[in-house]
Parts: sequence; C-alpha cells; structure tokens
Amino acid sequence: MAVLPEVVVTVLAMLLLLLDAVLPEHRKSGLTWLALLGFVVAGAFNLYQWGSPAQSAYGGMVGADNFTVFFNTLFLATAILVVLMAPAYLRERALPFGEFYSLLSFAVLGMMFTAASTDLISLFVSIELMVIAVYILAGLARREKRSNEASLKYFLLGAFASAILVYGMSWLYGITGQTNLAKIAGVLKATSLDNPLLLMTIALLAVGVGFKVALVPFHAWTPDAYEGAPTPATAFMSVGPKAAAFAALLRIFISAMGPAQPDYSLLFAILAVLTMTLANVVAIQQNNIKRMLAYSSIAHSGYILVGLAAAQPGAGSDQVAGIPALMFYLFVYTFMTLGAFAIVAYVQAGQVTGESFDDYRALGRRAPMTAIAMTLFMLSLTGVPPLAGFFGKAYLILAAVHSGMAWLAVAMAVNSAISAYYYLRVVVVMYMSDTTERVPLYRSPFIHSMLAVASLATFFVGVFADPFLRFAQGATLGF
Amino acid sequence: MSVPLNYALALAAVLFVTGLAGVILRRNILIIFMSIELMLNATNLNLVAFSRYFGNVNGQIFVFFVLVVAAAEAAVGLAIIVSLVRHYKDSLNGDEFNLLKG
Amino acid sequence: MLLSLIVFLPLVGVALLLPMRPENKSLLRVTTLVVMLADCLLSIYLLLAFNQSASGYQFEENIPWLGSLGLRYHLGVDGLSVLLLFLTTLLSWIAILSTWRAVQLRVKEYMIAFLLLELGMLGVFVALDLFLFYVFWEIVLVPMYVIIGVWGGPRKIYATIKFFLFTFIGSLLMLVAILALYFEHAGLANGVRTLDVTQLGNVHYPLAFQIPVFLAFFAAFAVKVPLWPLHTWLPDAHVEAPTAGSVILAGILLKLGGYGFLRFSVPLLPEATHYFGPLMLTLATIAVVYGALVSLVQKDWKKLVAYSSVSHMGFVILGIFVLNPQGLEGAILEMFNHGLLTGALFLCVGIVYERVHDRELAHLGGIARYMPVYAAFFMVFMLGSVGLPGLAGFVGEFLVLLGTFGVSSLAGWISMTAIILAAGYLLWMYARVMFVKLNTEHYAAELVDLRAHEVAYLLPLLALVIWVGVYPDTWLNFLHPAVSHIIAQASAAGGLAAR
Amino acid sequence: MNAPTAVFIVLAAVAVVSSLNVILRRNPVHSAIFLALTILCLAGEFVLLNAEFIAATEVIVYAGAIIVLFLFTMMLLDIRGGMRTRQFQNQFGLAAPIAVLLVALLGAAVGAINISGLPAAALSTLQAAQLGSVQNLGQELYSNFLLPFELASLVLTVGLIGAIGLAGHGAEDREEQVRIEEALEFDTKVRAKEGGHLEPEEELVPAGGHHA
Repeated sequence: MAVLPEVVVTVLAMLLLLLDAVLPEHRKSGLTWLALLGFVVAGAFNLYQWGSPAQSAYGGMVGADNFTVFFNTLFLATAILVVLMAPAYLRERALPFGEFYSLLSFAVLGMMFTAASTDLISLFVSIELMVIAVYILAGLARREKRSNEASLKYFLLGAFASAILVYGMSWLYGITGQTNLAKIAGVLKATSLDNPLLLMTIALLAVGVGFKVALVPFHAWTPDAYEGAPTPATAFMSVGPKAAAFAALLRIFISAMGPAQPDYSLLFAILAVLTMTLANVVAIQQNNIKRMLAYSSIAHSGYILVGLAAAQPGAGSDQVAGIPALMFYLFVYTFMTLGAFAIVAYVQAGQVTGESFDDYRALGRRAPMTAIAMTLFMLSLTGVPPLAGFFGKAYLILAAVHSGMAWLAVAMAVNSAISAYYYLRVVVVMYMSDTTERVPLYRSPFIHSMLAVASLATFFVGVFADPFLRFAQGATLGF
Repeated sequence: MSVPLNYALALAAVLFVTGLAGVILRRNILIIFMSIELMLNATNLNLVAFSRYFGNVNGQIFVFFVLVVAAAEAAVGLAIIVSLVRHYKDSLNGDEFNLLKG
Repeated sequence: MLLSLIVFLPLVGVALLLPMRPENKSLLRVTTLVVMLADCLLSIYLLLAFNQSASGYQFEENIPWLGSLGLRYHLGVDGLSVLLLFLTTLLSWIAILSTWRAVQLRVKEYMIAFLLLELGMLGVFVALDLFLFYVFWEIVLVPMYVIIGVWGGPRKIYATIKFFLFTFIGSLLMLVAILALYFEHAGLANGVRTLDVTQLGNVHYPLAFQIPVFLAFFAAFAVKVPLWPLHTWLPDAHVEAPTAGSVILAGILLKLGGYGFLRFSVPLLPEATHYFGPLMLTLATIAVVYGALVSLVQKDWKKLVAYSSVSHMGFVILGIFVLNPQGLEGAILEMFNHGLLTGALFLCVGIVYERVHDRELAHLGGIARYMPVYAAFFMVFMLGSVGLPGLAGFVGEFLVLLGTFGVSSLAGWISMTAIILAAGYLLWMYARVMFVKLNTEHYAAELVDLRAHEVAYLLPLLALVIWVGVYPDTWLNFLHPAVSHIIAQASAAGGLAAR
Repeated sequence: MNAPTAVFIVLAAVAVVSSLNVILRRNPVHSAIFLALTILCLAGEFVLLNAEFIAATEVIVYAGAIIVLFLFTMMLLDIRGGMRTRQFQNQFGLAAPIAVLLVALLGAAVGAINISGLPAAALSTLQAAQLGSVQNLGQELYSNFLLPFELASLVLTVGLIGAIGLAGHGAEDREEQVRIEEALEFDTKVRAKEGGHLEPEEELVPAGGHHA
C-alpha cells in the first residue's frame, strides 16, 4: 500500500473535524493527543517504506519512492512539533483546537501528496490543498485584525502565484503534450534547449514557485503574513509549505525539466544571492522578533536554493551534489526554525503581543533552559558548528564549490556572517541586558517536550550528521 | 483543426496579461481577486487549446481541476475578505490595511 | 583513545555540572577545577609518553565520521601540538582559579562556558582532518563570545560583536577555502575525497589555486593572531573580558592563529607561502614595532598588556615566515612563552583589579609596599616579557631574530628595536605601578598581598618561565622532528629558505 | 477563413474588451458582470475547441457559483465607501516590466510558434467530438485521475471549513475584538510612556488583556 501514510493523515483530518463538532468544549484539548497519535502512526508507516523499490500508484499520479519518504518524514515531523507547540498558545488566545488541528492535517496531506506527485495535475491539486488550508490557518485568529490581514495578504499573493504557476504548467503541457513528469522529461531530452517558449515556461514556473518559497523579489507577502498569523501557524508556514514548495520545485525542475538544467541553473543562482542578501540586510533592521524570523526564513530560502542552482545533471550517484545538500538543509532547517518559533510562541503566550526584542530581556535569568534552547537555535541558524545548521550550510557550500560556482559559495559565506549580527542580537538581549521581571512564563509539558526534541535534533543532527546525510543522499531524484 | 492554435494561445496571453495588470494596478481587493480569476481562465483556454491540438484529454482534465480549485479558493478568499472588512468599515482598498507595515 | 579522552573530558565536566544547583557555587567551582586539573595531568602524561625523536603524528585516532563525504575523525599530535595542548590544559585551570572569587554571577554558566572553551581549543590542536579542525575552531568562538558578553565590562556588547564578526567572517572564508581544497585534492588525486592533513600534503597544487586559498586561510588565522592591521578587535575584547577570559584569549586563542599558519598554510601551500613570504614578513615587522609603540602610550594597564601581545605575536609570525629551523622553533617556543608570560601578566593585572577595581596606570602606584610577594612574582614575569636572558621570553625572541637575520637583516634590525621598546614600556609600567607613590590613598587598605590560591596558580607559571629560560632544550627537543617536517614540506618548491 | 475561426475571433474580441472592463471599472459590481461576460465568451471558445463538457462546467462553476459569490460578498459589505477613493496604484515601476512581458508573451504565442516540432494530432471530426465528451472525461476522471479527483473533494472540504471558520461567528466575536483592541492600545501606551519597558510597581494587566 503505497499511500498508507497519506491515508492515515486523511482519516485523521476527518476524525478531527468530526470530533471537533461533537465533543463538548472542555474536552477538546484531548484532540491534541489524537493529532499526535495520528501523525506518529503515519510517520511509522512512512519510515517503514524507506528503501522499498520505487513504485507508481493511481495511474502514474503519485510515486512511492525514497524521495517521498524523505519529505513525508520532514512533513510529519513538522506536524508533530507544531502540534506540540500549539496547545498552550491556542488555549491562551482562545483559538479553536479542532479547526487548527484538522486544517493542519489537511495541509500536511497536501504537502505529502505534493512531494509524491509525479504528474502536473496531481501536483497542482496537492499544492492547492496545502495552500488553501494554510490561508485559513493564517487567519484563524479571526478576532485579531493582524491575523485577518496576514491571511488576506497571504491569500491574494498565494492565489496570484498559483495562477502564474498553473499558467506555466499549461505551457509545459503545451511544449511537451504530456502531464506526466517523467514523460515530459523524455520529450524535453529530445528537444532543443534554446527554445524561447521553454525559457518563458521556466520563467513562469520559477516565478510561481518563487512566490511560494518566498524568493526575492517575490517575498513581499512573507513578513506580513508571518507576523500577523498566530505563532504556531507561522511556525508551520515557515517550514511545512516551504519544504513542500521545494519538493514541488524539485519535482518540476528535476524530474520533469532536468534536461533543461543548463537553462535555469544561473537563474536560480542569481535568485539565491538576491534572496539571501536582501533578506539578511532587511532582517538586521527588524525590532519584532517574528518579523526578524520571517526575513530569516526568506534568507534561508536563498541558501536552500543554492542546492538547486548547484544541481548538475548526471550527478545522481555523487554524494556531493546540490540536491542532497538542499534536502539535508531542509531537514536541518525544519528543527531549528520550528524551535525558534516555538520559543516565540512560548514567550508571547502570556501577553497580548510579546514579539519585540524587549520581551526577551534577561530571558537567560527568567527561563534558563528556554534561553539555552533559543541560543542553540540562533547559533544553528547562524551556522556555528557543531550544530546542525553548520553542516547544512557547509554541505551546500560544498555543492556550490563542486559545481564550479565558487562565487555562490562566497556569497553564502558572507551572508552567514551578516546574519550572525541579528541572530546574536537575540542572544545578547537574552543574556546581556536586564529587565524588571514582568510577565510570568507559564508551564506547558507539550511545549517543553517540543523544545527538547527540537534542540536535541539541532544538536545531534549536527554532531552525528552522517546518517542524516545518507538519508538525504538516498532520497534524491534521478536526473 | 478548425481554429488555429495560435489564435487561442494569443487570446489566452492577452487575458493573462490583462489579469496580471489588474492584480498589480488595482487597489480594490475584490477586483484584484477577479483579475486573478481572469488569469486562471487564460490558463484554462491554453489547456483546452493544447488538449485539442494534441488530441489528448489531459488538458481538459486539468481545466476541470483548475475550476474546482478556483471555486474553493473563491470560497476561502471571500470569507477572508468578509472577516477582514468587518474590522475596516467601508473600505476595500488593499493598501489601507496597514497594520502590518508592508 | 588518550587524545579523545583529553579533548572530551571537559564535556564530562559539563555533564557533571548540568544537574547541580546554581546556588551551590563552591561545588560548581571545585568540580570544574578538578576536571581541568585531571585534564592537565593527562596532558602531562602525554608529554612524558611522547616520543621526542619520532617524526610524524603520535597517538593517532582515525575513524570515519561523515563517511559519505570522506571526512574522518582523525586526531593526532606532533611536537608542536603537544606543547600547545599542555599550555591549554594548564592555563584553563589557572583561569578558573583566577576568578575563583571575582565571578559571583551565574557561576554555573560561567563554568560550562569555560569547559566548552577548553574542549574547543584542545580539539583545534589535535584535529588532523581540516573539517574537524574547522568545527573545533568555531566551537571556540561561542563560549568566548559568551564569556566576554556576559561577565565582561561596561562596553562588552560592542566588544563581543566586534570580536565575533571579525573572527566569524575570517572563518567562513576559510571554510570556503577548505572546501575548495577538498575538490582540488580530489581532482589531483584520482577523485580521492578527503580533508585529512596527512593526505592533503602529498599533492602539489598549482600556484594559481594556492594563492586564493592562502588568502582565505590568512583571513581566518591573521585575525586570530592578530596580525596588524586586523588586530583592532583585540584591545576591545581584552579590556572588556574578565581576567580569566583575557588569560585564555591571550594565552591560547591567539596561538590558534599561529598554529593554523604552521599546520596548514605553510605545509599545504608552500608556493603561496613563498609568494606571500615578503608580505608576511613586512606585516609581522610592522606588527612587532606597532604593538610596542602603541603600548608605550597606553593609560590602561590591561590595554598595555594587550598591545604588547600584538607585538609579541608579531614575532611569532616573523619566525614562521622566515622558514628556517631557528625561526620556526623560535616561533613555536615564543607561542608557548607568550602563553605563559602574557597569561601571567594578565593574571597579575587581574589580581590588583580585583582588589581596587581600577586599571588606570595614573591611579596606581607604590604597590610593592603593600604587596611585596606580588611585586616579586610580577617582576619575574615582566622581565621574562622584556626578554631578559635566563627567562622564557628571551629564548624564543632570540631564536626568531636569529632566523630573521638569516633572511632579512632589515627586518631583523627593525624588530630588534621592538625589544628595546618593550624594555621601555614594561619597565616604565613596573616602576609606575610598583614604586611611585600611590595617589589614590584609599586604595592602600584594599591592596592585600597574595592569597594562597593566587600563589598556587602563579607558582607553576613562574617555575615554567624559569625552566624554559634556563634549560630550553627540554622543550625544544619536542620540536625538532615537527619543525624539520614542516620545513621539508615548505621548501619542496625551493625559494625563500634557500635565499 | 472558415466559420469556426470567424466565430472564434468575434468571441475573442468580446472577451478581450470585457476583460479590460473587468480591470478598469470603478464599480466592482460592473467588474463582476463583465467577468461573467468574459467567462461566457470563453465557454463559447471551449465549444469551438471541442470541449463541450468543460464549457458547461465553466459556465456553471464560474457564472453560477464564483461570480454569484462575489456579488453576495459585495452585497454583504458596503462597497460604496471604497469607490470614492483613488482606484489605481502608482506602480509604474512594476508596470514597465509587465509591458515587456506582455509583448514577449504575445510575440511568443502568436508569432513563430513551433511547438517542439510535435505533430498536431490530425483528428477526425468524430474523434474530436469524442475528445471532450462526458463519457471520455468521466472515464478518465474515475480511472487515471482518480487521485486528483479525491484530492479535489478534500480541497472543497477545506474551502468549506474556511468559509465557515473565517466568516462565521460574527456577533460573538465583536466583543472579544473590542477587548483585544483595548488591550493592545493599553500596551502601546504604557510602552511609550515607560520608554519601552514596564515598571514593576505599575498594574500591568489591563482589563481583559489576558483572555484565557
């Protein structure tokens, strides 16, 4: 049964929806456990499929291969961590548990099918399933203006991006006469690459996906949407849909358009440098920590994109290649970013906003373990060894140097140095400035266990990186 | 083929660019949203034309799904607009929602 | 396993500290001290067990680490690293002892930071895989950042950010260079992907490749040394750092740069080394003189010692890039001596600062009257730093100058003046602080002579300073095989050494 | 020029004019009407391209559902206020590249189009009629495209949740919303007064600030 994990998540989503309607209000926090159970079971089924021969299901609509297993692992881990961080925040702000979890499940389902899709049509529908669910998640705090606005901006630009993406897909279909990704690649292999229509298609698809992963100059929605959305939703948005969009990017540009790689490599390299540089420079000026993390997440999209720019055709079996580096970075990025957002949720849950740097004053004294965890995430995002973020960046730089784009590697290194400035600012505020204690931090076993998991992962994926590197290397798509 | 492919593609391109211009130039969110619908319809025309050209049904199936998605998107999008406009009485102009500095 | 044990013993210390209650300060301090002393004993055992006549690396450990990328967990020591390893374990516990009472705030975090710092420094000296080396190199950065930033003086935030950015940018450029080396080696050695130092050295890289890699390494190492004109972070960091931080910073962190040049830049990139040799000599000579001149005009006691470090480390670079046995051995010994002497000077400054909380030279004076034992200790360290024969500083600087005159007598003569200047500012400083009448009378009550624990940590340093000065062969014998190996690799391409 | 082509061109002209009206009209109700007109023209084009089922679906979904939804929304909200203000953004920086894109797209599509040398399927009239038939599409949807079909149902479910979740619960939200806004205002005021920090002696929790 190739799509067993997906089936489990579907059932979970429906069950959550149903129980939300029938359960009395005070028992709804039990939904947290149900969601956890569902995602863990799906994760177990998913990991069980690792290494089994690639197979195709539903008439070539989806494939069950290691690539899918890798991304499903990522998505389910994201879902579990988000479920762990959410309850305290949701309860504090009186947001609906059932809706949050079931929309989360639907979004995860869309993400899983996005990674699994081997056909333009299923890819499109899966992406839409994901983004529509996330639009609603962003606006879930419907009593707050900011949340409504975040949702609207995310929606308008998301729909706009989808329209461009699907127009690009229609041209891809028009150039090749196929919607199946492998068949498209087959046709493209036989055609000449300097076809202006092909270039236009690449541009349209890149713009469409560029909006979804928030590349500069298509990033304008990100800071607003991230700042306004409820924090657990922000955490999810910055990791899940982004990883899924990268999976879609890989499916489109590697599975289907791999033969056209020479056409788009430089385009993505330039977009990557633009994205990381602009985002880092703007991030320095932020005073709201959620907004700072939003720009940080844009910058990380830039880093991740380096992997695609450095992908080389025929490098399928090479360990040092852009695609495994990209996937490994996504893996690492998931834990450190979710961890950072979880701390934002933790710090602000007792307050009306609680997002400015001032709210982190002396956190080192008020909540020592939390501050250590935050330090870990910030250092990992900066790329300080031996934390996971360092190995992710080193691997990407390795791939960039390997593909002969040393300038890209240098740009990435310089950007990491710039980013150190604003990440360290958080550490400085937490440890080196004082405050009169104001808001008591609350206790939630969920968020504490989530922080423990995320920080342990950030540490161990770094120090013992090899198994995870092999996980990513074993999951790449053939070119 | 009775209608030349190029004609259909040209019409689709015009509609797409019209929609694009609408999204970028207009301030009224409902009209922006309608412009997005125009872009989706340009896609539909493209797909139908290619489907006819290749004699393969995938394009038409694709259009079917684009329609479904457009419907769901409209439902969610308009709900978002309704819930937002409650906060800002009387205005549908996108750039007046300035709580989040853009 | 011995090396891994030495490197990761501090981690055991961290594990012991974590469950302890933060209020129980003395338990935290004692545990840290015991762990560090144990580490020091292990490294003394390593010194004794080390075979001085054998060439190559000893106590090697070599297992796959990031196997899929060909990166290994490869540790090993030669004469160069074994000395620096000993210096590190020695200064670590001394540093802890030096802030036994001064640090009362967040003792637990303080101790953890120092243990991690020690781990990183030890790792740098024993790592033989460039990637592993880089990891340890960066690990050092964070605890040091925290130590200055949390327990530092009033302008600590400025100092830490400057320190971090300077070193971090340098390191990142080095990372890119390391990865370039990885592929260049693979290209030249039939696709063997490795960053093992022992293998990287077997391949001859084209000069056009060596030059940018050398520059990137330079960015990382020269900042750490710090070589003029990249030294500006150092005085800030020193002034703001707590005493223990200064001791480690001057005593060991600066050695990381010199070690990097010796272990990687010179042997792996011989032609670039020759190509940039004159430039490096020039910069080093400027640093030597500049550091001494700036020291002359300092009003802050700690800043004076900090700038004298710039001068002394200039000697180290000078010794490295003259590329002859005297120069190299002198440079290595100078690193060791500088660790002892400048560490000791910072400790002495710290002892007075702890009592009166003032470092303005103009405010101090007549300390010899109130603290005679202290004055005696301080005199030995000061004279050692001046370069008085019979004390440690002399041997290193003498050997370096000997080597320098063999290559460029101009650089030699110019550097000589720095020794005279050093005598000037150090003796002036000593006279000013010890003998002139104390202006600020109310300090008199505070100036109590050395306490037992202070004697305990100054005494081993004193013994070593005299030992190295009187009988340097004990230490130089460690260096002969390592230095001749480096020279052999560096002169593979001919050039400067032969001139 | 054959008859279908002539019809196509006429419909296309109407579609283009009405689509321009969609984006240029001041009143969104007019825009919606013109959008409906555009959709109808497109449905006509679909019929000419042998996609009868899709044409019917298009009319039903768009004219029957989406545009009606738009009109409902406009009825629900007072749109007159927005109509009095400026209608266009000053985005000539953006408009210029769009003009370029427009030219490029039109050129590519209308000009020397040679789609990778693939031969157009020479369909007989019967085959062409078969292509867009209900049987054919149904066959495909329930066999090869079953998965996207199922996913589409989930997409609609999510749309349903969204519409109810976001736009529902009007009245009960109002009070809560007022409370949140008061709390936010209080927060900003105190912050401004204290130069960014709150002093401990002050009573920090505004009424309704902590809405647990």
